[in-house]
Amino acid sequence: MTTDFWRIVFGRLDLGALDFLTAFRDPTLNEIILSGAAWAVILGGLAAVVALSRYRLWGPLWQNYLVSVDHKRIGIMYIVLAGIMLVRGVLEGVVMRGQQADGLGGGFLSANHYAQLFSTHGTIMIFFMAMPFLTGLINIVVPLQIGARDVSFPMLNSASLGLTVAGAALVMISLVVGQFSTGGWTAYPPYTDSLFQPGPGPDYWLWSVLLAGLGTTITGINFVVTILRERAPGMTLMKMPMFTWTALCTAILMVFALPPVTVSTAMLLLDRYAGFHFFTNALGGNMMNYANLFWLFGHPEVYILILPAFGVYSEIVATYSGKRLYGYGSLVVATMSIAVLSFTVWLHHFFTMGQDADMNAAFGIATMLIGVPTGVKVYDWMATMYRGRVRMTVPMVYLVSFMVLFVLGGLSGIILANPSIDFQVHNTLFLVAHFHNMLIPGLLFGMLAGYTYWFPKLFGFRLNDRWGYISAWSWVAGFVLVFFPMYVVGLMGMTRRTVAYTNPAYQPWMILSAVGGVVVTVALLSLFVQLYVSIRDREFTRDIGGDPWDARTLEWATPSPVPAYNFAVIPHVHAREAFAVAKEAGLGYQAPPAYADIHLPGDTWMGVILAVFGTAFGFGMIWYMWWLAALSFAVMAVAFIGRALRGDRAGVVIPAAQVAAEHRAWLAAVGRLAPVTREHEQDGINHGVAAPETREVAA
Amino acid sequence: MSAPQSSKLNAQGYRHDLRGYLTGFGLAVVLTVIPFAMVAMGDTLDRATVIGVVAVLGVVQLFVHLRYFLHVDFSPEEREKVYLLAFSALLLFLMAAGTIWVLVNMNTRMMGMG
Amino acid sequence: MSNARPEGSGQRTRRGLCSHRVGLLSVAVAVAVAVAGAGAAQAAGFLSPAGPVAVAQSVHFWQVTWISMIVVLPVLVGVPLLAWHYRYGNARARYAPNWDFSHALEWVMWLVPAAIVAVLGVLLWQGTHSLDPYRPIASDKAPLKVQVVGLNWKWLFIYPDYHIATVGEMAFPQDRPVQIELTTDTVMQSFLVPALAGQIYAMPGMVTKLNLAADRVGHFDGMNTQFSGDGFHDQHFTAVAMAKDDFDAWLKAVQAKGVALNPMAYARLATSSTPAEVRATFGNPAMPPSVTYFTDVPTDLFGGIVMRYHNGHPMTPADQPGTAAYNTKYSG
Amino acid sequence: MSGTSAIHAAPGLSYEAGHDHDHDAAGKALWGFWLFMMSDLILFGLFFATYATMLDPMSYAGGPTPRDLFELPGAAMETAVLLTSTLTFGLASLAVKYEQGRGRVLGWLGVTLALGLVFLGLEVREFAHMIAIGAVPQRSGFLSAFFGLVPLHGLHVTAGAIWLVILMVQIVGKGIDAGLTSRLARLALFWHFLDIIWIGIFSIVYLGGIV
Repeated sequence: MTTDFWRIVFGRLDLGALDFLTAFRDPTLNEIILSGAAWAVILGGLAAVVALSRYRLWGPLWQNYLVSVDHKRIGIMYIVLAGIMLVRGVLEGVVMRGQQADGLGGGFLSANHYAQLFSTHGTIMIFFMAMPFLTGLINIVVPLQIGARDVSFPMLNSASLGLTVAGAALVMISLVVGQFSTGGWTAYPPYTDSLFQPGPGPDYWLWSVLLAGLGTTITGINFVVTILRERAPGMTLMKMPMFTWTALCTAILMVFALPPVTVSTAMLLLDRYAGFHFFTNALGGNMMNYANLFWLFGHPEVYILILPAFGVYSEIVATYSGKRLYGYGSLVVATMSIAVLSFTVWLHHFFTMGQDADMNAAFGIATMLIGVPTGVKVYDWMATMYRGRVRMTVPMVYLVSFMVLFVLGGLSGIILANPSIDFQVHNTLFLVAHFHNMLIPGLLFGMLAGYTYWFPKLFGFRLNDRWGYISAWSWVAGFVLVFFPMYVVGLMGMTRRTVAYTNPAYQPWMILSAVGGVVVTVALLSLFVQLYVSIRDREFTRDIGGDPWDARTLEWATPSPVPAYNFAVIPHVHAREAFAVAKEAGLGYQAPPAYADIHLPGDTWMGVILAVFGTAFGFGMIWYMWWLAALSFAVMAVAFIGRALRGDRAGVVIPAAQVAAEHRAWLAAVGRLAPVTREHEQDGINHGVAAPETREVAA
Repeated sequence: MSAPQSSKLNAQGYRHDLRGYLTGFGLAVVLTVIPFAMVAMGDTLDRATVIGVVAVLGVVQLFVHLRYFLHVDFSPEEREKVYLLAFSALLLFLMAAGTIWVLVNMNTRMMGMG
Repeated sequence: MSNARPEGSGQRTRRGLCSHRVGLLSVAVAVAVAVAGAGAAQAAGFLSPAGPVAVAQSVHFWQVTWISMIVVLPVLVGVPLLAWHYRYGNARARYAPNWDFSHALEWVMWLVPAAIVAVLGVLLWQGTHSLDPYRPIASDKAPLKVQVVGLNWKWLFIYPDYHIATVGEMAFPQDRPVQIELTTDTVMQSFLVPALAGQIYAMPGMVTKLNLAADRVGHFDGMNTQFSGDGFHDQHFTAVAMAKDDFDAWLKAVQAKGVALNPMAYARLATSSTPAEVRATFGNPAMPPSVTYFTDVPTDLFGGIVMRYHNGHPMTPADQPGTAAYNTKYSG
Repeated sequence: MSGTSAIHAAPGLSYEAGHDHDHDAAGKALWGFWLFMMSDLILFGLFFATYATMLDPMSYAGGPTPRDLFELPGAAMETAVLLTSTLTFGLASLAVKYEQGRGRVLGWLGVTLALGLVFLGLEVREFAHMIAIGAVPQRSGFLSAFFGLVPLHGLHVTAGAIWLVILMVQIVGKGIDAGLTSRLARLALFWHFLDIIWIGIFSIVYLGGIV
């Protein structure tokens, strides 16, 4: 009787699932790492709660962030999430490097623990680091670049964040309660079927990805409409900044590429929970369809990740070369072709499944075709530097390293696009090196460059350059050390996902790779030191004028930090790189003829509700606590229906007089500041007003 | 969605719009009844022909619905929507036809034994 | 912290130079790794091929690499040069802030990569067709048939014409094509012998094919590359290419030393175990380490394993090799 | 965007007096909804494609085939009901557009809701019959694909019906204002869209299965 009761309350959850306790019984290094991670999550969470209470920050956090619909605040929350997950993902990567350095015939991790590590590492880095980072950056930058007050659907923006947080929360909870999937970030059945993995691991993966995927779909819809409908008057599509173009293409990809993964996860869930036979071994299931559906999503996903970084690079290369972006039209066409072509190559992720040569060749050639527009982009950035005045600032370090490393990744990509060669290096560390080579320089460097570039716009001071350089070069050096050896052992035939190996020839390379892991850790730490030092020294790097880099697009025509309403008066746009053109004409800082009241959308609880009850819903489903799942689902449904019945909440009105006062005060401050040449860009006298320096100079 | 100018125009507009819906409905009924009837006739018709007709009429009916119920046309205001539909149709084709192509190919190549 | 922080001109260059040295260092490391790596990779894997398929693959690999250099090298060389020559403050560099388009450059940027892709596309098309794993290898000798079954965590090699099977070792005569059919009796796996040919997936209820051959005698590492659980890293075997006479002797040795692979033995073999554990369970001192020989293999063993997934009955955990329930039931 | 030549003469950017231009909220919402439907269309497309690849003996796994399961009268009935409901929703939209009064709008919406519920009833009856004769989704890959696709459409219709009820409650309570007109326009889109999906279902699943 009582056991039945507890079974209903706790589902299949029992004390055995709390494996952070096992280290006390079985203190091996493997268990200590496993439990240590769980304790880090528990204690980290507690520390955050204590700190927030101690400094009485719950109120401001709630008011200014959690219920806010301000796109900048939502963007910051996305990036904070990405930062937390980046720490976990990098540390997991470093532990894996350590294991393989020691993996000749053994090592210190159990096979199961290692499998969990590569599964969570991939899932986290793709879905909960990269996606939130780029979504956050798009959130922050796009409305500013197009001269909008906010996104088209502010409430849905908050809802997207809530769903993403719920997915991330489930992955974090899996460290403490039960275990994560061991099926990799792709979760191929039948390995992940209930037959082989009856435990909660694959369910953690499925619900995290499903929730985050729904959030991403909504984000995509939101930004397509925002970019197509909220642009300032005069900003035609062909006057949009490149970052906005890439954001548009990424948003379109989000709308169309997420459904396949929603379908594949939904089908796998039906297989696991209801005994369906979509992908099972027997009774007519077809696991090949899972690979097909997953990569129908997975390949466009790569471009969802990489296009915004391309956008960042396009912005910074023009700004730090003091020059117009070369080949705007070319870049737009290249971006769009990449977006469409990305839907035609998914089969190259499973060339080795047994389909015929015609099909493999067709998809192989389609894959190589993507190299053409991608190459054009790199050449366009080089042409932008040509006859420019290049300042090797921190974002430029990322850009230059990216260009060099990315073409090497592209080379390995062309190699992999050949089915006959892919047969040899598929599933080896060569492949692992390849996609890290695309994603670390191609995504992470771009995001970090964007973070450095736009940081002053949000917070009103620049990031410390010294620690920025240390971090950037450590990322570059660490990346090279970690992943170049993987190309080598991959060609030698070392498979991915192997906890140990017997071939002694692999070990020196794996040790080199582990050294790289240490350098990457330094890079990660330097980012946090940089943040600390920058906050400490913020008075020296104060950005008052709002234009610390002599930049070119609309977002730099605003004060730093940007007010909640973004623009005092929405500008009319008459040119590409409108702010640069206006500055050249001496019209960078104009007083508008009149000010008007500004309407801003009201707060919403939707994000918080979805984050909390989405997590609870997923947790209930994973542990078969049906009551919890049903209750949480009901709460979310009621929240949506309630909002539909009640209509939109009243927004906030900022009176014209207040806007005028703030804007005039800023214009006056800009007038008082001494314009700074690029010579002193990184010095204490740069307070965000740039001296005009764009006269043509012959050699 | 501006309010109609006068009740006379209003009545005219209403009749025009109503005719649109009824035309769409009529066409949809015809386009539904024909394939059902052909299938109902059973073995008297060639199977491939019936499948072809069902497919073609299904696509025609899709356009009827888009035109008369979803009011999609080629006017300038609707151009964006047409682009969206065309793009979606392209991706739908790539994914759905691609899935069938890939899996049929693989299924046949996984069968061969001996 | 003092308020007097070092500010002023000259900062950029000092700071820049100091930390950019790290960048140069990482470039040096990269080059060193690339050179050493190219050497090391040549010594193992498919870049030191031992059969016609792998030879063609390694040739193709280098062709693609060198042809791609036409588009890669300009970036590797050009980016550092541009960043250096057009650095801020270089009085000798021209500055054209409003130059943003050139028709000639545009043609080069699009057409050169497109032409390279066209050339590579032709190579790709030919390579993909000639190296289709299903395509038999041309030879005047009749191919040796081997049926491969993936199990947790070993490959079972069935020689249907000889009614023998092995675990941990796949032997075959050199210069004679080997025609392989693959399936698994657990989760999805992928079969690879880098020195001989590329990999192909093996899936339950399905049959895939792979053709390979060896030009020389030797021992080559073979493996599963698709993660399949805790013992995945032990799922290796040795592919042994032998002279014809040696192979005949090997066949006799297996017949003589092997144990019978009856249904009971197969059920036990299919439980989760590594090649070494299989040897410990079934083997005898006459067999090489980590290698097990089986005889009296039923003719329809392979077909039966495949068809078990098509008999219209649900697969219970206790009947499905690779599950915990199956291991409990059959490993006693 | 009414740009005049005077504005274009200004370099880069300029500010006009009192022009915080008001964007069309209903239009944006409708656009967003179109995007959502296209995303949903891909979702359905992949369920359709999966279903199509499951139409072979391997996926029947010795269980019932489409010919054993589907019959024309049931499918015809469901089609007739759903098709009629799309017309009645159109009439409701017209009643809103031409301001024919709350009663008429509610009337047509009520008829649409009733038809939607009849459709769901017919579908549930069909599924119950299939389950009763052992054609459960756990029987074969083909049946899994069927029960993935057709009930997914049914779930959409259910969601549409719930939404319809909510809007009817709002009409009764608050009357028909701009916000409600916009929401009705989106629901109309959704309802017509579901009918288009149904064309695919009756053509591919039922007619394709029986022929």
